[in-house]
Amino acid sequence: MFDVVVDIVLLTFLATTSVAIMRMTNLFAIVMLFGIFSLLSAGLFVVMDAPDVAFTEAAVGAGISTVLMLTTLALVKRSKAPYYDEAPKIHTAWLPLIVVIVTGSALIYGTWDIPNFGSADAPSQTHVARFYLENSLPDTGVPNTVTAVLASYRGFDTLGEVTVIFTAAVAVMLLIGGKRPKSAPKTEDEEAQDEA
Amino acid sequence: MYIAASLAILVTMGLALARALSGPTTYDRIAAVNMHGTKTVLLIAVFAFLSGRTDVLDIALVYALINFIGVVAALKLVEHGNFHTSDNYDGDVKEGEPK
Amino acid sequence: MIIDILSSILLLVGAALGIVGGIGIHRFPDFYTRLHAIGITDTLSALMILLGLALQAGWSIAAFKLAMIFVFLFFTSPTASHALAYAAQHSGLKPKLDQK
Amino acid sequence: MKPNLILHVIAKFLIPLIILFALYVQFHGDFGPGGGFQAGVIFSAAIILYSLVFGLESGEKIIPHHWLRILASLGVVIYAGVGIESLFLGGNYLDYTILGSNQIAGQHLGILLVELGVGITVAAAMLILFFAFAGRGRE
Amino acid sequence: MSAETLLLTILLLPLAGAAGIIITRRNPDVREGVTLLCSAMIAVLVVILANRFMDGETFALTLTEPVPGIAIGFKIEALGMLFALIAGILWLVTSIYAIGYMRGHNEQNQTRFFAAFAVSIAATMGIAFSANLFTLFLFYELLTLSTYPLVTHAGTPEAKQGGRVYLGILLGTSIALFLLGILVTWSLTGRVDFEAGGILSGHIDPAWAGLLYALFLFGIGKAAVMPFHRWLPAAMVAPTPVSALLHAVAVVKAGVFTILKVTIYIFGSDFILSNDVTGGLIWMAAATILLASMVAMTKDNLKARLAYSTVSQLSYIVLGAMLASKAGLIGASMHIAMHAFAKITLFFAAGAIFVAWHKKKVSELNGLGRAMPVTFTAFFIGTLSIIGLPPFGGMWSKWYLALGAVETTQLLLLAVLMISSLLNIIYLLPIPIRAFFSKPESGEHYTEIREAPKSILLAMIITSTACIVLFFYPDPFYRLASLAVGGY
Amino acid sequence: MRYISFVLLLVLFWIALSGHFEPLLLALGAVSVLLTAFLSHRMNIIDHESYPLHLSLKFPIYYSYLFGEIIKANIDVIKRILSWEKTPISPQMIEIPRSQLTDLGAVIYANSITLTPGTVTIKLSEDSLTVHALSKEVADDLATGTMSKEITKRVFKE
Amino acid sequence: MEFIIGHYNYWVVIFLMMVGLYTVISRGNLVKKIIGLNIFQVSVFFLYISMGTVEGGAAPIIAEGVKVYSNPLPHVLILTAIVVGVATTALALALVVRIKETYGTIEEDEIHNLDHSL
Amino acid sequence: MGNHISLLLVIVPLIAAPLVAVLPRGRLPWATSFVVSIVCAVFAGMQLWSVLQGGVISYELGGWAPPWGIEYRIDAVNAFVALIVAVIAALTLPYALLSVEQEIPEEKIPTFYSALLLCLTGLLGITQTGDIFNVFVFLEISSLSSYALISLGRSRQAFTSSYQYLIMGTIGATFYLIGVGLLYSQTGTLNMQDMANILPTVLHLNTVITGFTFIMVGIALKLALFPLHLWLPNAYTYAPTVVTVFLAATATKVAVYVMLRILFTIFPQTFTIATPADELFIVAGMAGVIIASVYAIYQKNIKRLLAYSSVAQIGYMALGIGFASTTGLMAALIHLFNHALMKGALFMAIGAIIYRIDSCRLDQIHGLGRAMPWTFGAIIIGGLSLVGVPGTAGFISKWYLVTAALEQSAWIPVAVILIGSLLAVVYVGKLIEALYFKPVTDNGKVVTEAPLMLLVPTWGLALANLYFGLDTDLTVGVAEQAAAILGGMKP
Ligand code: NA
Ligand code: NA
Repeated sequence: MFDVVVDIVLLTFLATTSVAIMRMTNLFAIVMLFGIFSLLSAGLFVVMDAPDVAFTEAAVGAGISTVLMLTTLALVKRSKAPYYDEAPKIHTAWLPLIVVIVTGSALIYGTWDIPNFGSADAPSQTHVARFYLENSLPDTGVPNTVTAVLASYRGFDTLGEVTVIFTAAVAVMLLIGGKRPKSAPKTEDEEAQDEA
Repeated sequence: MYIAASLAILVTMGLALARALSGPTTYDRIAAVNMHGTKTVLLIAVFAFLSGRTDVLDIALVYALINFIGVVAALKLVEHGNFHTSDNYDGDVKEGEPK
Repeated sequence: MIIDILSSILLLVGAALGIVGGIGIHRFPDFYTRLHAIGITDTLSALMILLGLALQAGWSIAAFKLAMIFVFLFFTSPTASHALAYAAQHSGLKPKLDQK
Repeated sequence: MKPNLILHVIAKFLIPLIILFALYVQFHGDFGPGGGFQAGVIFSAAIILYSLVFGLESGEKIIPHHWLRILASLGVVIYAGVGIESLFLGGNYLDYTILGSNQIAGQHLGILLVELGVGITVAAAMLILFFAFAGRGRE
Repeated sequence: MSAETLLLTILLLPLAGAAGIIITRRNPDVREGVTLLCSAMIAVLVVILANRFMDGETFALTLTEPVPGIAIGFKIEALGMLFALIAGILWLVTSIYAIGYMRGHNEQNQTRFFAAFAVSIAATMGIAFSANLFTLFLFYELLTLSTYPLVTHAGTPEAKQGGRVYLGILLGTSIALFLLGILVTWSLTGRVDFEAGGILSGHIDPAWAGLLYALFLFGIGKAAVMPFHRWLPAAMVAPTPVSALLHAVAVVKAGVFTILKVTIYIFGSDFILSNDVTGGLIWMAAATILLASMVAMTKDNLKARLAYSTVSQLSYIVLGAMLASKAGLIGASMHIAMHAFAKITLFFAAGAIFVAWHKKKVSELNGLGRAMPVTFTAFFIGTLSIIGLPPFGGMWSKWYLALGAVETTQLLLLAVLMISSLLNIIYLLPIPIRAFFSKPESGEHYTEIREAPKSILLAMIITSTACIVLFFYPDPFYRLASLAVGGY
Repeated sequence: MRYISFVLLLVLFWIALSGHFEPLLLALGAVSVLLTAFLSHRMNIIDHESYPLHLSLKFPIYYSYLFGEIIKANIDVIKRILSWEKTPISPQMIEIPRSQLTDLGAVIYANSITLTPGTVTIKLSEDSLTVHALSKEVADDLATGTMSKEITKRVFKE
Repeated sequence: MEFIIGHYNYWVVIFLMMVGLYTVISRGNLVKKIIGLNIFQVSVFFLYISMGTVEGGAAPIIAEGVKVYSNPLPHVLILTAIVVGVATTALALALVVRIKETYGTIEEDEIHNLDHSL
Repeated sequence: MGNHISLLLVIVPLIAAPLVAVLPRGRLPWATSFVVSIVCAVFAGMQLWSVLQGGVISYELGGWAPPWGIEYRIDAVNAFVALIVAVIAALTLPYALLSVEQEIPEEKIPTFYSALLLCLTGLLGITQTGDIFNVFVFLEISSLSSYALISLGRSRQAFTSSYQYLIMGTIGATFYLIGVGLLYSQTGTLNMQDMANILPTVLHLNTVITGFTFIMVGIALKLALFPLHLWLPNAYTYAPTVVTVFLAATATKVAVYVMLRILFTIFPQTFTIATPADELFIVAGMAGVIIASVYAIYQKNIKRLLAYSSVAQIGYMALGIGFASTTGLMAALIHLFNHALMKGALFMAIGAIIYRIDSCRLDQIHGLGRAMPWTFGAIIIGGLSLVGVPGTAGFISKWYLVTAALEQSAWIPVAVILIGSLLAVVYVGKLIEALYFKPVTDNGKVVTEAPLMLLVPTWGLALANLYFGLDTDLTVGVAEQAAAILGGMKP
């Protein structure tokens, strides 16, 4: 029960943070709040008994992502103060609002008959998952079932995951690796007219 | 006891979050964010003992580390505006050995 | 037994200090004064909680890790506070000063 | 005030410990939370901290850029290579059982190796990312 | 040479010719040599093939079958042979004419012109010998595409506009309607082969057959049944030899030929007659005959007048096809030939007038007959053949068409044919009469004879003579037409 | 010598973290320690600054002093926060002389001020520190320079 | 009531998702959109982990005396998803840097006014 | 080797990618990639052959039996798609040599080829796997590399296009992830086959229906199914030529494949037909065909013109899927293959023009057809195929599509397909008119025919358009088997 209370409180914090991020305009503050968001998420993952996920989210979301965002801010800030402020919006976004409402409603509809949070007899707990919990130690000798599944049963996914990270490195090297080019890429401004 | 401590920390986190949201200045927010991060570390630490799994402390450690690096990075950004100029000799304080 | 009591006291007082700091950041009138409130939560509160836990852990890996956590927090928080204050002043945020 | 000095001192003290902590996470993923991925990130965090405190140039000198490229590639190749090794030994791809004298030993070795691959690639890739962003804007 | 080889040679020779034309583009004399040689060989080969066919030799050849029931294949049958014969012979004549015309006119891009011309003939031959609707459709589209550069040859804005209309209507109708018709046929019967007696009988609800026939009738835009006739006058921006061959023979005849094929070999005339498939549609053809003639009367531009005349004449053939009676079909088939020879003569003459005197309008021709006696004599012969007066070939086809109308007791249609002939007289006959008998307009003095270049004259003489010869000796075409009709 | 002590420290750290004594993990630990040492060497961070052995005995003394200050300051600020009336604060911005001879000393001074609730160093320049203080009392107390003297006395005095 | 509590988690998660999604798809600052994307993705992580949570369960690290564990499979999947997320974020930020370098702005509206490409 | 071929098809490029990234500059990275692409094509061919002979291949990765481990499960459907991807790669790479040297800065070339191989890895990985989550991982590998590759285009819009694609692609992938999660919550498995066995018992649940919807929307985004296509025209227009060629011919095809798998393997066909999914596909397909074709007509940039045409072609595939019959699926699969041929040929030919004149604007290419007759020829063939002229591959696809529509007496789709062809006539006509019939713009540049390295692959694809328009044993034969496996329900 205590878990549930912490869970609910942290979720509420998360919701509040996310709304704040959505409404703020100062990018620096947004990035800092995003760091909080990630830390809170990681805390929640701990409470939900997912320490590996918490570990990763803390290191990646709050750590690497935030640092990368800060380095980006250094490169994209305005030349005049206020350095990190977003420009005011020109219009109200009705279409996105509709999309979001529709999507959200669909999800609520979809989770209507999903097994209750924490229920142990849900299909997701009884089929493959039970096999892992029962067999990972005898099969692999690894007590941490997450590691066993990650590296062995679903090791191929993890190979894909490493490849994804490698891809990101390749992509970023292609984009901003090396020194900045002396001349900006050619801009075919006339191509702008194609849009019309 | 752990539960009481956890709840108290949660309350503190809530207060910090409230300040982070209400501002009014950016600096209020960042300060609140930092406080919030510290409290999260403590929460995890307490939680590790509450659940009896002290290996979760690794996570708290990582949190603290990440918080540290995050603050250093934010500081670097605020002070230099970039990440490549070295601050060894341009500050008010000279680096040096104690005489 | 004594250790348990001591650790409980440390934990609860530490946590309570956190709340006090939290109240402080809402009672104090401006950014600079709030920094002082945050200072409480960052120093004494954290220290007491971690110490309380360490007492529970005894001489173990856990205690060592708690010590490491403390080291991180102890050096990060003032650095952050100072950096923020510097940046705030630098950007022209005026403190509300006592006129007496 | 610039907190350089205190930062320098603290950073110099902490960085070796962070690196060692990363390696600890790397090799103890079997028993607790963590593994190659988290280890790689923490390792890179140590170097990032170094670069933030001691300047980007110094950070880049620790592991030269072409070595980062090679390491990022190496991790993937180690991982995929373990799979190829299983093929050569007559098993299916990534079947670690065949790598050791018995199933547990084989699985253990396989997991250790692939986690190592993950750790290397992640650490190198994260550093590539950081250096690319942080170094952008130097003329 | 076996019949297969012969046929493949006829199909491939023009393509080889096109390649040869491109290769020899640097030397116009050699290039024209290639054109002439190629067209002469085709003419000879087609005649040989026709003879062997009439001797009873026949065959079928399937190249590939990409979709079950959908093959690329060829077959010789009477109607196709007739069409091939006309096209083969007239290509030779037109080639002779075109060389004179293009040189006399110093046209640009002659290589492209002759190459595209050759490809068009290959496409026409492909249409003629198709063993099924699919193959026919393939070559039908190839013909459209290969003639597009010819239509837009001049490169002027009007030419391009004309080309767009041409391409738009022909591709549009063929893809949207014709192809759909083929698809429906295939989905009903599982095949699209041309077969004596048709393939649809028993597979389609007769009530819907009319609709399917309409898909073909309008889908085959080359037949120029109103309201899809606009491409034909638009295509008159093309150089005259193009108009001559393609819009008196190859393209338009490919259209009506296809309608005949569909009528005879897909629907089957028994099926059409017994179920009155074409009952309502036939009036579209009748209306086209009359309306186009009326429009023709209003046109001062000579080629435009001829173009509308063609629209009208094509619907004779369509009408004959839709009558679906023996006489009607024979008349329609023969009209392909008769109209081809007559109309090409008229176009040749129009081109000659343009080359020699740069005149395009009917109203400018007063008295010109004195300067161009040969040209206007040929024009006169062509006119009379179109009107259907003896002793010219045109009489036979009109005769059988009328017979068809009588046979099916469609007396109203007979009236249409009669009225139309009257209209023909009104809009065509005044042209030679003005030329010979009216006074030249002020400022014009036709004191000397100035005809077009000799090759043009030669071509005109050949075709106009043919108009007469075909009155006395229509046998080859008649035999082929009745063979086609007798097939059921 | 420094390297040996450094490696020893790392070994202890590893064992403290790991707690596993299987041969494989010990071997991996050895490799890890060596790799860490190698990288630290490359970073040139094994020096007297990171492991200021020459000050190592003096820091604990100073920090125990500081710790007392922190507790005192905490109590003071807590009182102000929890006071019933309108928060009894009188924020001040004061400049105090730097008075430390060395940079390290100045840094430690500034940091200590910040660590003590009620005062935050805002700026450190060549000859002075700008400090924000929560109350007049704290400001006055700081202005006496006691802490500065303590640093000089406990850390740098030979 | 049990239904409400049992699903509370999902509903907050859905709310988070929608806040993230809205931030992504409504026009604005390119960096902020990326942060929105991150929030969106993290919320999906919660969806997965919520499915794997078992009342009274422990982290899926096999230990003596522990009977009930939470489901390890969603954890594994989400570890992969987190990695994918950071990879995407890095790439997106790199793009934003290049956009800033060539357009001089990272506001969607302003870029749209420049050459209609967003 | 045996079954390992199915695995090596993915692993060979996966290992090659990091190796290529560290190769020195020069032509070695290209050569390595080229060899890899050939190897993949050969493997893909062998795999298809073996599937056609011996039925389904199941490969247990890690030696763990499904559903515990990840399984590769290959039948005629994915073997066919894998072959398309691999063959296009093998044709793109020889083409890439010169084009890349011209368009990509020298120091980035090894990394570029690495990214290209990663993209290939991702696409092949998606087609091979029998695990619904593994699809997501490889989808991301291909997507991330695509974003990077697209951003390498030389105008600044390349960055914004890539960003736009990234945002929409990531939303799509996340939707997919949500869907997979919801399905997992009710089935407890990730193995496609296993899920297919379990799903029929839980089909009535909201969770399952929503999961299905989210997966569909997510894939539709990656697929650029109208009206979720907004990223595609920009991405194809501003990407480097080689990237456009490769992606246009492969990426959306793989997305279609995933769609088919979900709709017809994982979910029972009855479910697909019972929900409005099939009707929505038909509506979206029709709208895509018409609207995108009309857009194509008004484009002044050739690449963009072809890109809009791609959106229209995706509409045709959606129609085939929407008919949910054997013939419809056959049509979709055949068009999958044929569209790869035609768009490959066209983009390659356009690339040859760009290689010579450094522009792809319609008003810059006037009269070039005469200077570059071979390139022009390939464009004509590709264009005719796009229109669906008989004798070309495009005709075969449309034929089956219309047949599928006629089977269900769906007259409106029939009309739309034919109108779509007409609109294609117009935009292809515009292209050909500009290339051949407009007078050359005299800008002092002497344009010559493209180099052989560009022409040979271009013509390889152009001739394939003709060959597969006449001999359909491979396409129709395999598509028939594949459609039977997917098992359309309506006759
Ligand atoms: Na302080
Ligand atoms: Na339905």
